[in-house]
Amino acid sequence: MLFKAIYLLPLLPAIGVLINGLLGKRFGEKTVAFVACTSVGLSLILAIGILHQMLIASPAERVITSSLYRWISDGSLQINVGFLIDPLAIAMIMVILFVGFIIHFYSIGYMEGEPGYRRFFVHLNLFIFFMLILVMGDNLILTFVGWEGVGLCSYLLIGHWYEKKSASDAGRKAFVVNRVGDFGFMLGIFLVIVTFNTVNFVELKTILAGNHGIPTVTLAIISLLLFTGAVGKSAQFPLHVWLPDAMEGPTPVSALIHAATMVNAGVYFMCRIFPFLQQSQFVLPIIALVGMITAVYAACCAVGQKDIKKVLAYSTISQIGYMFMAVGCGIYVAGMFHLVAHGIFKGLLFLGSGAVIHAVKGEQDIVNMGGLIKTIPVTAITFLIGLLALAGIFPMVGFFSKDAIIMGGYETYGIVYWLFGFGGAILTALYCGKLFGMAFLGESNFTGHVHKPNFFFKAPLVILAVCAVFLGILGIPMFTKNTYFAQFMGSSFNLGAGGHAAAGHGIPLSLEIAFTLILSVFAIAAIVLALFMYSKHRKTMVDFESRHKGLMMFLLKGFWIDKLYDTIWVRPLKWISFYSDSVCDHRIVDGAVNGTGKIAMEVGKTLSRMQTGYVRYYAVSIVFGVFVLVGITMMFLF
Amino acid sequence: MIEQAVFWMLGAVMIVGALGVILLPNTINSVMLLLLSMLALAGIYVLMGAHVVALFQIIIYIGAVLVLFIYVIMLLNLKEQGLKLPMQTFTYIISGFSLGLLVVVVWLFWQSLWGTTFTGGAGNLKASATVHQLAVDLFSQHILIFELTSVLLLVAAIGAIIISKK
Amino acid sequence: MGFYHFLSLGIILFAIGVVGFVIRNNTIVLLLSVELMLNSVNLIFVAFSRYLYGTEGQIYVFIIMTIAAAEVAVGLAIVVSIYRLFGTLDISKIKLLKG
Amino acid sequence: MPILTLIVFLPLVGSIVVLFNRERMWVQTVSLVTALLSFITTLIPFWVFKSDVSSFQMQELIPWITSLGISYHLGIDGLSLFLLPLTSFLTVACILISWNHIKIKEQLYFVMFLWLEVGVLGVFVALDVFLFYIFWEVMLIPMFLIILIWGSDNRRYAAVKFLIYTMAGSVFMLIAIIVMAFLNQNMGSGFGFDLVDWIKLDIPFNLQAWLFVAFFVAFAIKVPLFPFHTWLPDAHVQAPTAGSAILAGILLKMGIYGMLRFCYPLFPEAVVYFTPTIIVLGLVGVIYGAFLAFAQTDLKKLVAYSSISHMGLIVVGIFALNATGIKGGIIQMVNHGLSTGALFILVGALYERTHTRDMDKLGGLATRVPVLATFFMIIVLSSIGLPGMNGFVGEVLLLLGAFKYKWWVGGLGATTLILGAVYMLWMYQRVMFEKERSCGDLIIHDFCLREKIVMVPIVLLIFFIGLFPSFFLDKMDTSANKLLSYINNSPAVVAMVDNDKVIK
Repeated sequence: MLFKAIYLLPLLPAIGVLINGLLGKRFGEKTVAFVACTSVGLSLILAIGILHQMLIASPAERVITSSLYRWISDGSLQINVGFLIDPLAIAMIMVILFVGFIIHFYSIGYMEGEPGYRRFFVHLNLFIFFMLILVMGDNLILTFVGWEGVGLCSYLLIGHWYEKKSASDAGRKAFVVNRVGDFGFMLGIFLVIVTFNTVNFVELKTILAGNHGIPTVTLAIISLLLFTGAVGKSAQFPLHVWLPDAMEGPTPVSALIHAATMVNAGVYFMCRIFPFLQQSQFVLPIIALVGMITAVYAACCAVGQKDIKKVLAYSTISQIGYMFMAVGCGIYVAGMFHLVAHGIFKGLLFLGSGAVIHAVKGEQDIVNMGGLIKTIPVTAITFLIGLLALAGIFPMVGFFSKDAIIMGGYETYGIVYWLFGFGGAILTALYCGKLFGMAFLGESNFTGHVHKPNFFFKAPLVILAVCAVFLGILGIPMFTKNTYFAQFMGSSFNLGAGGHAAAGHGIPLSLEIAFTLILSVFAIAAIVLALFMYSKHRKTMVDFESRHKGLMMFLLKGFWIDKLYDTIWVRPLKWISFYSDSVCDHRIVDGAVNGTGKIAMEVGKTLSRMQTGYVRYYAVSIVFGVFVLVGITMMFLF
Repeated sequence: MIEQAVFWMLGAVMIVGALGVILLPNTINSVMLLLLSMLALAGIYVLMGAHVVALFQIIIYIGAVLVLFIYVIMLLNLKEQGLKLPMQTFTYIISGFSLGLLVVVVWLFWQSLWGTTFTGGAGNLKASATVHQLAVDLFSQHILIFELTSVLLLVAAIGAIIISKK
Repeated sequence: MGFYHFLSLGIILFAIGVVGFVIRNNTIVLLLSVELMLNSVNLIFVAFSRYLYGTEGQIYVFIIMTIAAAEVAVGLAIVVSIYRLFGTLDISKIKLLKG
Repeated sequence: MPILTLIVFLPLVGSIVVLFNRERMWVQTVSLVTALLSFITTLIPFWVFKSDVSSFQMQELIPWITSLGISYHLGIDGLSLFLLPLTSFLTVACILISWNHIKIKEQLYFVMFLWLEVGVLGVFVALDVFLFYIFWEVMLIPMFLIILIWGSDNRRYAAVKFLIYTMAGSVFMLIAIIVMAFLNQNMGSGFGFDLVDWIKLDIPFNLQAWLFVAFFVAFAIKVPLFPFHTWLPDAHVQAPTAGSAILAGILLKMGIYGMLRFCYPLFPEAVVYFTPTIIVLGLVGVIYGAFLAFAQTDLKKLVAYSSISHMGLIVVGIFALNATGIKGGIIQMVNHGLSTGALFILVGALYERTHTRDMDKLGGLATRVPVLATFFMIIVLSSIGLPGMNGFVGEVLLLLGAFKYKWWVGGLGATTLILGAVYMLWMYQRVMFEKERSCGDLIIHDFCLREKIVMVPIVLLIFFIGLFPSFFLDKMDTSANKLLSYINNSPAVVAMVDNDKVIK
């Protein structure tokens, strides 16, 4: 029975880490790559097996738990190292292992000849390990272990080329900003422990499904604190600043960590703790609002980007914003579906961009590309498929997933929500068109030999492109909340009798179809327009952009938010810290201490002046002392 | 009556001798006057019936201590030194203090003790401690101190040798 | 002629010793002054012994005499080495203890 | 068999054997063997210890100075159980890293380390307070000499500051100890110094407050708690590598140990009364220490200030007055000992190679010394409490304890998550990453075998505690609850709590 062996899922990559990390010094590049890929591959096979078994099981049996050992105990609180796999988890696991495996494979070619080859694969395997811990952990603390662990790997991998200051800065920034989120996460965990005295997801769900009598405010605070963690990890506004910088890492890392898996962990986690969200109603609008702001804001920024990877980075932020919009509406299934879809097509896009960068020898600025479709057609076509999926064009997977989110929210929050979704989608289509037009169409601005991609580049791109086209199947039947994906996932979001999310639709089908059509038409129009303008009339567009330098700069720098944080956080804190070192600690605290010493010294010096060295003087002092004593005696006697 | 006359005479000799000790410029004269003063003191001891102490006074102080002084003065071959009193006002103040102290102490004693009579243990009054009793007490009750002083003497002798060596 | 006469005599002697110790520069005279003070104390001890009918006073006098002898021995040894070291016995010129 | 006596005095015997021969090899080998044997003996209690017994175990009681009620009384509980092997373990590590690196008076150096071990082990097992005080002071002398003789340029200032600071605290404690002995007499048990007797005393609150402050100041200086911390950076910077490691690794723990061992059972009402103040001081220490660490350019100073920050958190945890915090405090003591000790060892290793501790001059070393960089990374991560490593377990329990006390205490304490990452990673970046700045032309060797032998066990322990903390937590459970029960069962405290409830 494969269900018994789920602990092997994370264990296999861990073994890969140990083999490569401890013994890998003598290995050649091929052996290292083989070990790394095999460990993930075996894990993937196991995961497919588990998925298969889960599919044939009845919905009620789709929850597998396995507790390994007691980890931390404190009084009646027990925290185990134990795993929980349900449809929610297996969906995420499949994304991680599938995309992860493909990216491992891709890295063999991409990282060839790099000095930190072994280090790269060790970190990559370690990342898969922690990611699986995050997803499979059956309690909050274990999830937090994975949560921090992936943060660490992200830090290490962004800073892979650590000799570049920008790279190591970016890694550190990612870690620290994530820690800000984790701060909230941690406090949320504490509040859960204090309130429930357990951190086990299954137990928490059971408690929340019943009559628990816990005030809604407590639940809301818990939800908000945990959401803070998710905001940090998933690069949502206002903690998104680390993700664009994280593009300093090697491209496979961007694809795996900063597009397909880790940054989505926030969404996954919100889905994991959905009972809290369900029961503290006013948190959901906050989540939706954050998602909406992020989706539109990041899409705007993406339009202004010049770096191919930064476009994709902002796009990722924006798409995760969509997922949070879904979570904020309580349609977790749609959020998870978009997560899966996004994992596929954004992975594809990043790998494609990697192939492009590789082809043009490290050039990342799309202004300096152009006409690449002629030289690297496979890359170009798969890239286009990815972009279409991203823009939500029928029949790509993105169409189904995004539509589900936008329509699902309309039902809950009305037209404003829909407008936000709509605006975001149009902007998405715009920058997709711009990106493709600038990089692949029109005249070539790149002077130099273009590298043809080899098998290690092409195979992953093609596989992912195929997935991006056909995975939409999961999203049918459309316009219902009973898609194939929802049928599979549904049981995960079943909170007792009342809370099931997959109820019928509240708005008429015709209205829904109309909205979808409007969205699709506008999106197609936008993408075509952008493609056309940026390929044929590229010069006009470039002139236009240079005339509006201020605006473009504003977009390019992400609304100057980085600068803002630098002014209101980083600088003051630095100032406080240097001030407290130079003044507070040295002058005041230590000054008091040394001052005491100095006073003693001064008193001693003064008194030592009485030490004249004349014996007579001392004798006189004795006499004087006797005199005083006698005087005192007299006072007491008479 | 004779006793009183003797007391006043000895007392006067003693005080004059002591003043001479501190005021005469020549050291050897000072020592000689101290000798005189101590002889007078021995006489006073006899007056008080402390014959043993008087004898010791003569043997130890005059026979040993003062001889030692004279010996050292001769050894160092000190030249005649004038009576150079230190001219610091401070010294005069302090001298005044000590004399004032003297007055105060005397006054205190007179104030506090005048009129009290020393009856001691009323049952076994003795005129004074006899030599026998002194010996018994010294070698029974105070034997430890006695022995310790002998050790002290030894240490002092060795110390003196070491200090003055070289 | 009573106890207080002896007592007063002892105190006067002590005061002369103190004054001598303070005003003189010659180290040997300082030692002599110390002897004076010790003697005055002895006198008072014996006086108490006499008027309290005890032997302790006299016993202490013996001990003080011994100590005085030891003190003089060591003191004079120091005087000798001071003279060797500084070539003078004038204590106003010797102030190694100055802080 | 008197195991505890054996544990405490084995290093002393070893130090005497060291004195037989001046040869460098002899001195080093004998010291190492002694330290290893001592380490093995400190593991014995793990087998003998019964984790469900709340009283002191393995007690040894021999009357010593009966006229003053002083006895030779040793014993351990779940609190001291872990500190013993930590001490002997770090001593082994320190002897190994000093191998062939001490240029002057190496015989004295190793003897001092062994004596230091005697003192510290004695502090951790003594149950007679007089005996405790003796060990407490005995341990000062070797540390003082280690800084004074083998330190760097400004060592005199640092050593004297260390000594005076600690002595100043100890004096207050001594007075309080004597008062306690008299109290013991007044309350009918005779003039005595036995902690077990003292615990039974019921001291009026006013007196408790004074005695508590006297004890607490001594311990707070050792910890060091916020306003008393300034000796620490100086001492650390000037001490030789092994001295810093042992100072941070063990000596600081004695402060926490003292608070739990004496303040808790003897003055429960005073503890409750002073808790808010102490917690605020601890929190200030956490945040202030982190800020100061951030401002440093000297590696050792940075680690020293990070110690202040971490120790502040431990104080917050143990004064949160719940078992979670106490257990977190105990386990974090071990963790901090391991990771900060290791940090100092690594900084020392870097200094040896580059002859500078100035972070503005280091940089880009990850390529030159990959193994060292890897170990450094692991230790840094352990220090900032990455899950799966030891620091996390301690931090979670401490913060949870603080959170249970008052939510905002937990909240402010948890800023250490962010601040720790900020200064530690920045430090790592400036040392290991980026371009090389000024050591480009130096020949820098990677870790040699001896250094690996030192670091590997530390790293293994870091992961062991991180992955299987129950092994430790179960053993300290009963003792932590026992400590807490002194507070909760104190009649006056119960009354105070009741009053609180009435007011609410």
